[in-house]
Parts: sequence; structure tokens; C-alpha cells
Amino acid sequence: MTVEVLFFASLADSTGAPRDRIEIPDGADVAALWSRLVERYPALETTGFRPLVACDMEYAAWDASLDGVREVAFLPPVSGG
Amino acid sequence: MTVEVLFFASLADSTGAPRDRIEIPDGADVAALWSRLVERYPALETTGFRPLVACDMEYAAWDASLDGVREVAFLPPVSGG
Amino acid sequence: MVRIQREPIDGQALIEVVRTAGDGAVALFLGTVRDRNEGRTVLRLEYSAYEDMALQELERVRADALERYEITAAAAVHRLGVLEIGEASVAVAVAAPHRAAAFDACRFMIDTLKRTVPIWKKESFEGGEVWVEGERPADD
Amino acid sequence: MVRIQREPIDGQALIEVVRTAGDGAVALFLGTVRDRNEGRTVLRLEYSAYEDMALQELERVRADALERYEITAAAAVHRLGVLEIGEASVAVAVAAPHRAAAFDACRFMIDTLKRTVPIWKKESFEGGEVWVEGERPADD
Repeated sequence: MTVEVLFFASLADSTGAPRDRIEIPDGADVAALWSRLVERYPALETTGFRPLVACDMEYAAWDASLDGVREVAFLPPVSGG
Repeated sequence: MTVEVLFFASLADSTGAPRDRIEIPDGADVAALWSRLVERYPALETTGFRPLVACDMEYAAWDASLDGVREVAFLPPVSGG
Repeated sequence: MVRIQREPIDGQALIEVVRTAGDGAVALFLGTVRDRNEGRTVLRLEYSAYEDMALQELERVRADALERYEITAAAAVHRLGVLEIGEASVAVAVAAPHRAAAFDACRFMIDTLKRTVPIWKKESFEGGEVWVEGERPADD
Repeated sequence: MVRIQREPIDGQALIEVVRTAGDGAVALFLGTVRDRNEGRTVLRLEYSAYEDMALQELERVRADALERYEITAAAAVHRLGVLEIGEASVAVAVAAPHRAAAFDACRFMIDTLKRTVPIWKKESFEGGEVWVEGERPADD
């Protein structure tokens, strides 16, 4: 299956792009997707924090299944306000 | 000695006047002044609360001496804000 | 800045009075005239004051807030005269480097001034009017 | 009302959005750009967001406040783009019959949105720029 992946703030600086499209096996979870992304963008491993994850705009855990998920966003710790 | 007396809000309604000038004996305290005022304005006794007192714009106790005080104000419980 | 005035209160102007380049937080409180009180339909309120003392007590509240909290500036304005429903009778603004102090000081100021500043309100409702009796300084 | 916008924030307009005839209290909080942070002289901040989700999370904070506190209305606005020193990046306004709930809900909203709404700031200082890392939702 294919998911749309979004990167924000310093993570977008690390990847050099705000979005990508990734093919992953059925039943994959967030952690599996992240591993694929780190292969493609090694700079993601040096960010110094573990990103937050949102699946279709809802915060999700790293072991959340991606079945039926269209868009996965990786978010640095938020700093609005 | 002579003091200027001020009445506010419902107390001014009771006396029918916002101010008065009263002659009191040397060494009199606030309570003594109040007794003189109640003689002059009996309606003051029916206010249903004990007024706050300010001597020369500072809150004062009922047994505070009036020596050297120029202006005494009787204040209902405040309700600003 | 503290002020007792008969003109309408401008909250935005009060914010501009307090905020500086070193502040990350501004808290503003407005007290407004409600259309109901103790089950009665309120038509309007009329505020009066022992003006000279009210100004002095308001300044004392401001000075106390600056001493107690990590804030940069504070301001308070109280209005007198006849106020219609929805109008602001009082405003307190506080600027601070961080938000906790701004909130705490703003709340301290409105709580304190309601107990200590010699201002009174007369409430007009359907069928009459009444002086509202407030809290006493000795109550806390 | 909640909004993510690039235009300057108008605090007074936000007050008008929330207040009704039944309210005796309005609390407004403004977060503003400070000229210093962690010992550095800040030149400006740039805010960016995951906009659709940020709007949704902001609305969630508003709905939570309305459910938890005795308030009439609440509004929050966050600004994006480049902000100069002194400009407001965020505003929260709450109207309530009584002041305690207005203060509590306003504080709840700013505290919560800073942890949950996906917005980030990049700080420009003398000699460089850096993404500011904030608090994590799991921290509390």
C-alpha cells in the first residue's frame, strides 16, 4: 500500500522536502515506515528527538497500524504559542 | 476639634447628604464620632451593616483616635469591579 | 498606570500601555455588566466612588502586584457613572516575560481591587434599584 | 471561533467575538514575541504549521475548555509567518458569567494548545537561526 508522508519544521530541513510518497507492506506500522524513511533520508537519524506521529491528522503511537491510513505526518515537538 | 465627614453610596442616602462637619472632643475615636452621627442621622442605625472607616483616605479601625485627622469617610462594603 | 474614568474603557489601549519588547505574555481582564444578577433582570448599573481614595487604593494594588510577581508592567482602569449591559466596568492588564506570572498577577489585581477600592454599584432592575453590597476587606 | 492566520492578531476583535450580555468576565491572553530567549538577542520568529491538523487541534482545545469550565464562549487565534518583536503570535479569549472560570479556562487553553497544536517556531538571532523545540504532549 502507498502512504503520503509529511515532514514539518526541522524534519523537513533534514529530508529537504516537505512530503513524499512511500510504498509499504500491508500490515506495516509507523515504526516500519520510519525505518524505510531513514534508509531514504539518513539525516532523519540525527535530529536528536523522536518525532511525534499523526495518522490522518490524529496523534498516533509508533506501533499504530497503517492499514487504511492515507497520510502520515512526522512532527518535531511542537513549539507554538 | 472639627472633622470633615464623608458618606458614600447607601450611607449618603441614609443621611441625605454626602458630607458634614462635626465638632468632637479632643481624643475622641471613630466610634465616638459615629455615636454623634447616629444622634444627628438616626437612619444610619438601620443600614444593616457596620461601615468601613477611612481616616484621611486610609482604612482605620473603630477605636482609631481622630487626633490630627482632617477627613473621616464612612463606607459601605465596597462593590466595585 | 491606574485611572478612574467616566469614558468607556478601551482594552486594546490598556494592552499597549503595558507591553514591552521583553514580554512574552500579556493578560487582560475585563469586568462587564451582566444582564442578570441574583435572579433579577438587570437594566443597568451605576458606579460611584470615593474618587481620591479609590485612585490611591488602585495604585496600591498595582504596586503590590509589581512587588509580588515577576511582571514588567501592570495597569488598571475603573469606570464610573451609568453603564449599560455588556459595557466594561473594570479592566486590568499585566505584561510579563512568562505567562504564569501574567495570569497570577492579573487575577491578584482584580480579586484585590474588588475588596479594597472604595467603589460602589447601584443596580437598576425591573421595578426598582438597589445598592449592591460587596465583600469586606476583613473577610479574607 | 478558532483561526490560523497570517494577518496580525486583533485582541479587541477577539473580545467582541466572545462576550455576551450574560457575561460578567472576559479574560484575554496574548503571547508576544520577546526580544530575548535563552540569553540570545532575538531578531524575529517565523511560525509554520501543519495547518489542517493545527486548526482541528485548536478547535479541540476550545471544545475541551467549553466542556470543562463554566464559560459562555471561547476563541483562539494563532498567527503564522514572520513576526517581529512585540507582535502577538497567539491570542485566547474567554467569556464567562464569573471571573474564576474565565481565568481558569483561558489558562487551560494556552497551556494545552502549546503542547498539542502542531505549530513550530524558528528563531532568528544575531548570527543564526534555530528551530525551537517545544514540549511534548506526553510530558504532562
